[in-house]
Amino acid sequence: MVPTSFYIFLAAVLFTIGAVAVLFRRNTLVIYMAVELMLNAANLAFVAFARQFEALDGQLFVFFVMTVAAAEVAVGLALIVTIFRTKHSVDIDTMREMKG
Amino acid sequence: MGFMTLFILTGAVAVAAALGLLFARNAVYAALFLVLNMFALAVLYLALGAPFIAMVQITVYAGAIMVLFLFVIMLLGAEQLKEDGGPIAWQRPLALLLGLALLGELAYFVFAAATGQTRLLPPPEDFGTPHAVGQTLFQQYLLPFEVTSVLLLVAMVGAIVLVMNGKRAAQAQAEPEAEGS
Amino acid sequence: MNITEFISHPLNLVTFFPLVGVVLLLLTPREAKDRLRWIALLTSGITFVISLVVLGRFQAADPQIQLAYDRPWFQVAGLQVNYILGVDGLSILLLLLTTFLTPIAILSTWSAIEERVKEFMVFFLLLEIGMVGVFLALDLFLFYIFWEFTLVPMYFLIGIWGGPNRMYAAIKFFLYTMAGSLLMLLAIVYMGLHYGTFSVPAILEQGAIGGSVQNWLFLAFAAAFAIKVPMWPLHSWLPDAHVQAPTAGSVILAGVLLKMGTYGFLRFNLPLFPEAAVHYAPLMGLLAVIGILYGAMVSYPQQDVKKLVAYSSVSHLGFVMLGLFALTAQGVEGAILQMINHGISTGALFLVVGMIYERRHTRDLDQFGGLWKIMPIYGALTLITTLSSMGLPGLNGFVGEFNILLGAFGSKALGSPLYAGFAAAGVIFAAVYMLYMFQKIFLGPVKHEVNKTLRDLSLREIVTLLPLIGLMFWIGLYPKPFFALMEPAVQHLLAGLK
Amino acid sequence: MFFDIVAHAGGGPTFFHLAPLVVFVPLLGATLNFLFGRRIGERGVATIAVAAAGTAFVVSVLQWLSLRVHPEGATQLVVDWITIGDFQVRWAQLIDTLSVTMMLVVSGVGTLIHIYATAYMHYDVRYKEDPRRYARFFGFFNLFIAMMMILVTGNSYLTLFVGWEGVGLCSFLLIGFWYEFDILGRPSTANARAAKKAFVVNRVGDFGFLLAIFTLFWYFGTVEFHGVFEKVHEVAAAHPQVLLAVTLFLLLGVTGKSAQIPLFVWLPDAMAGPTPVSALIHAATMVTAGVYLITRSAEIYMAVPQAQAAVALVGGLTALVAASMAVAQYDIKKVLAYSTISQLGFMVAAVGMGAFVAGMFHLVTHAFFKALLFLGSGSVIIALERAHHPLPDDPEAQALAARHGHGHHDDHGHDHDHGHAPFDPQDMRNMGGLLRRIPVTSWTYIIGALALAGLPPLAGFWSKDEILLEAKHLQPTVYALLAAAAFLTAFYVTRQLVLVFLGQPRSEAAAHAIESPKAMTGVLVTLAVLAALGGFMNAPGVHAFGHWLEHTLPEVETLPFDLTVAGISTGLALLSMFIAWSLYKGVRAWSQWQHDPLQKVLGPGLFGFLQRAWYWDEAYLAVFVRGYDALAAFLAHTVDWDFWHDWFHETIVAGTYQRLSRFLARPVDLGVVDRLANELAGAVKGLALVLRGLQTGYVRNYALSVFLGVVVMLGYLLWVAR
Repeated sequence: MVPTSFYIFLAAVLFTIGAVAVLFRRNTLVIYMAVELMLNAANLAFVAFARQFEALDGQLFVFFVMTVAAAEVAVGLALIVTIFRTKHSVDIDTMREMKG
Repeated sequence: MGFMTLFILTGAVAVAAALGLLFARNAVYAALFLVLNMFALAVLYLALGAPFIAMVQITVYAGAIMVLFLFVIMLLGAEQLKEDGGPIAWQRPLALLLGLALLGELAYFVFAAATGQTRLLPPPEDFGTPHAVGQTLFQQYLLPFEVTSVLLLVAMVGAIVLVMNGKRAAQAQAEPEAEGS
Repeated sequence: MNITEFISHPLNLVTFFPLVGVVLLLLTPREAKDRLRWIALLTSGITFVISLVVLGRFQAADPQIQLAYDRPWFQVAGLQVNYILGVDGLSILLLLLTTFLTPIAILSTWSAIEERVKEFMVFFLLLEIGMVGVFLALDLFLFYIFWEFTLVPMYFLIGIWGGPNRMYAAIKFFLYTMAGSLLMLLAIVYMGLHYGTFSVPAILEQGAIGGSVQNWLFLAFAAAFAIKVPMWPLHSWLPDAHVQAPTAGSVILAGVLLKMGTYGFLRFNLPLFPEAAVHYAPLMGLLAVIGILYGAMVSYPQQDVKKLVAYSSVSHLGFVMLGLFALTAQGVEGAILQMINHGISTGALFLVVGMIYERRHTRDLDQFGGLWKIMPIYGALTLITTLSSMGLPGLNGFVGEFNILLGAFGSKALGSPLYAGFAAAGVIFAAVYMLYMFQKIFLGPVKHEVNKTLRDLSLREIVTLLPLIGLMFWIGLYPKPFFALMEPAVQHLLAGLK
Repeated sequence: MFFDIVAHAGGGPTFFHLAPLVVFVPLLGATLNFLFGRRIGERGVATIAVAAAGTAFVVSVLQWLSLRVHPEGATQLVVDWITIGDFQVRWAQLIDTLSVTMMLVVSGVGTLIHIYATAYMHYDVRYKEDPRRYARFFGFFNLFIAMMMILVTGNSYLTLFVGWEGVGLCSFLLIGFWYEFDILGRPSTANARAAKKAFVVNRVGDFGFLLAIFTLFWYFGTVEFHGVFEKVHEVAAAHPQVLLAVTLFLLLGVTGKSAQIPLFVWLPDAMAGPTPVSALIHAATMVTAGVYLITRSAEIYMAVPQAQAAVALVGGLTALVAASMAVAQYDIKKVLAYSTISQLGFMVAAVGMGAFVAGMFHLVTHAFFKALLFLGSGSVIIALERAHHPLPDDPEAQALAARHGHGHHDDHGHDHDHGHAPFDPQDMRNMGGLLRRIPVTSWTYIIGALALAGLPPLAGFWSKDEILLEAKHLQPTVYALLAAAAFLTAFYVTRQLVLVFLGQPRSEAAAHAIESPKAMTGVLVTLAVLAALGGFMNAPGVHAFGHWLEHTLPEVETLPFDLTVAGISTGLALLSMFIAWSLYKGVRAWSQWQHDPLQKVLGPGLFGFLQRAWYWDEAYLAVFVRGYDALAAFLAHTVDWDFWHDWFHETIVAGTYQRLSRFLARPVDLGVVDRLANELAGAVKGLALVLRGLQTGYVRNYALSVFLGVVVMLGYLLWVAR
């Protein structure tokens, strides 16, 4: 059998790649996808721990994470579409209204 | 083929797909890499005794959500954005460095710091089956489940409102121009 | 704390149900005034229904705390604070009074409040949560939180929707009540340190603190409650608050908030400090009797109707205090009933005053006269309310006042029938000022041309008043069910004092 | 629960279980008239009201019939009212010979007055120009019957008190029935103030009553009549002063309700109510409640001789004082009002002495002849009013006016009167010679008046004689007072008869007075018969009334008929009538008013003193009313507002706080705290300029910083957990 730590490490690798992708890419849509990747990594950890402790709660958390992710994607993509209408771009670096 | 082999193979696919997401020039490719990654994870879920989650992963995540991504990418024609560092190219090496640091920390945590590592035992008979998950979901987690439905509803309404408002704003911008011409 | 279990308990539900209305109100656009009003009305109406469910599950024969909900809440400096709600014969009627008066008060704002309806209703429902919480809380700390919480919405109700001098009145109301509460807070902290818990049932099991400390604690609690009641001579915030508050605010202020003071005496001062209560009974009785006579006399020369009714509250609540510190079954039960009666009668009086104010925009007695002829329904309903307030047999006020006086007359704690004797003279004075008010507004010829075209009550206004009038008759003619609800609890309380 | 029978009298059917109807049927009538009275018309209103009162009478008669078979009576539970600890009050009806006597009087005379009022109020509401108030009047009237029935049937002091206050309320409402006028129909608050006065003065009496109830409960353990009476001797032995207190407290209540010294002042003003109200409430029934109360409490009073003496003395004094006031009145109803006070004094004196049968007997006969007199005076008033000012829908009066050529009255109506002194149809100076114009009213009135004067064999003679007889044996002082009062009674009665009915008309209206309709005169004739013959029910040798009450009252001893007493009182009455006749016979020839002959005899000072009721009202006004007003105003404005609210609050509480805070603000705050704060602000500003550079606006920069935070924190945690 595969030890849990392997799964956790795999999750950690995927999470890190996702995080780095968020910082690397300029395309807002890709950044979103990277966030999804991070969520997936977390899900993997959940499922692995659920398996280890033989508690279904971990799996249910994954279920809820997916639901929340779905909601987030719906709103997030709508936001991107709206922003695209005014900026005509999905480049995240064009959005810098927060400059102090 | 033992579980370990399966793990190594699918894990490699997952990491490769993730890296593909990181480096793909075209956003469509990135999305497809992500789908691949999710399939790989679904296999791992199966191996971990979570068939229900695995199916949901494929249908909802890889299916519904990613299709939505692809749809928006194509709608906006955003697949060919120039991917250089842009105005803040200086943060790329920094990001890589931090990523490696995090990975190091996590590896240390997983393999060195955390104690009580156990080899996994075969799970109980009905572990993770849709039946068992349903039992737990509709008894212990009934209220959060119902709250989720509200969340989805709000998200749906929010998405529609956002898109519609944007449309109206765009029209408002367009109209004076039309009059002027 | 499991949320499902939490809200499925009727006492939690009745306390926090108005939050549902608050959320709905916040989601409703501020322009949809009627929708806002309906939401508030329905929410408070459902809360009333829930309180009836509580009544249905209440066992009248049991003198103990019932339907208790007791959970550890948090710890402060090693002291356990519990979240305890419970109801017994002392509080059940006040709970019902609160949930009953709130929808009526909301109904009275239908045409009176046009500005910032949304905020008004939100504050009103929040106020209901606080008031219900005060009557149900059985942990000193929790009680204190609810007690202070009621101040905030009321402060805004007076300060935003009040009369011309509203800020002065609101701040005065706030500061006076706050000043008293601080003494109470000190006493609560002392008791927490002494007993290691704030839970009232647990404290009662351990027995009272002996010696002069008990007297000091009694006085500290009494300070907070006496200001709220208000007992003479701490009443000078009351006329300001009443005169400046909007009608619905006055109804709730007189109907429920003042009862929080008398309820405090009943719930905490009597059982927690029994020796001190007996020791101070003559003093409290004396202040109560002075309050009865003074309030009745002072309300007579007032020109402003609201002020007149406000001072009459000082007199009526003097009766309640006299009954409580008579420490006899008749006195205490009469006092509890009189709390309800005062809520009904004075609430109705403020509604009545509000109705005429809405039409004429004045409360000066000289501006009226002969209105019975022009507004016969209004005249008849006001007459019944007035008679109820001055304690005419067959209406509610009499049953309460009679039992209080009866109880005070033979009270061993007071030690002399003179208290009841002087207080009974208040019955004469009550007739003087009440009939004077009625005569000035309704009798005599119509002096002012503007008054000739006033329209009689609308259906909504009649519906607002009718439940109160119905209760006046019910309590006046058949008070037995009301006494049955409180009798075991009061006997239990008095047994603890002996 | 309701209506169930507590005590069955043994054997044979009884009607005791119907007793609650005497309360509930009039209550129903009142409710119907309040709710629907405006829609069903005068005839409908009158039918409901009379039927309700009539039903009460029928039920009362049934009780009487039942009692003849079962004289021990019964107790009917209506509702369990208040139970607290050992204090229990059930509202139950006590049916015995005493209460049924009162029930018969109230409902019997009440029904007659209801019938009379259906016609009287028809005119009254039209003269006051508000016909819609007809229904309200009968609503109040029925309510009064219900309340009075609660009073007389109550089985405890508390239930009696409920009715006691209830009739007080009805009295208030009916005195103030024309609340926008004064007694002459001019816009004023006078009637409203009279109503308030009645209520407040009665409340003073009720205060005494309440204290009596409290004392009874704490020393007897109950407030029910039988329970109290059983323990009278026990308590009398243990606490004699308690019984004295109870009886004197009750006496205070009695002086309020039955208009005795010192609280009688409300009754003359109560004449502001319509005349049927004066007849029913302020003559026949409500004001006799005090007499009933003392009779009911006979057991207690018998145990306290001092209290008996006090009651008798109050009654005797009131009888004399009020009679002296009556001789100088000009208002036809005021004469009767003072006469009522005086006669109530007779009754109170009688029951005070322990002559309960005599007192109750006088109560009954007085109800007959005083109701008759009031109704007669109402008939006179309406007769004059109709002649003075014919209504458009009054064909009889219109025809008469046309014949005598003064129909011009109906062009200017009441408004014209407001200019100069209005015509007062109640002023006896405007009357005279009415005997020929309105014979039925006049003759019935004369019968009632002679009964009041105490001429044999009319009802008043028998009852008054019995009181005087008892007084002579029991309390000689009171006997002297009462005899003097009887002398004055005959005097003012004669004076009134001469002024109203004999001689020449002294006004246009009196010359053309119109006899009242049959509904009114029929009632007058019925009452005249009762006033003439009613006395025989307890005439010497018959004593049916005494035997009847024997079943309820503790000791009923009948003194044998004493010819000397009867002879003296009859002689006194005749003498007094002769004096009055010789004084006033000159008036007969007058066609215009001149000075009162009595004024010439007594002098204007004494006459005015009597006419102003011994300046009693003025004294109360100066001492109590003004005093209370001044004290209340002082407390309200000076003490409470200026001192306590403004000065104490603003200067002491708020002012001290402000001074304190100002001290803290200037030297402490500006010097130390403020400087510190300023320097801190400068430092923050500099830092902000540096930090501002970090805000590039690039989202990814922010994400990077978050990421940095995660890495650092995770590293720290791992370092710590090492």
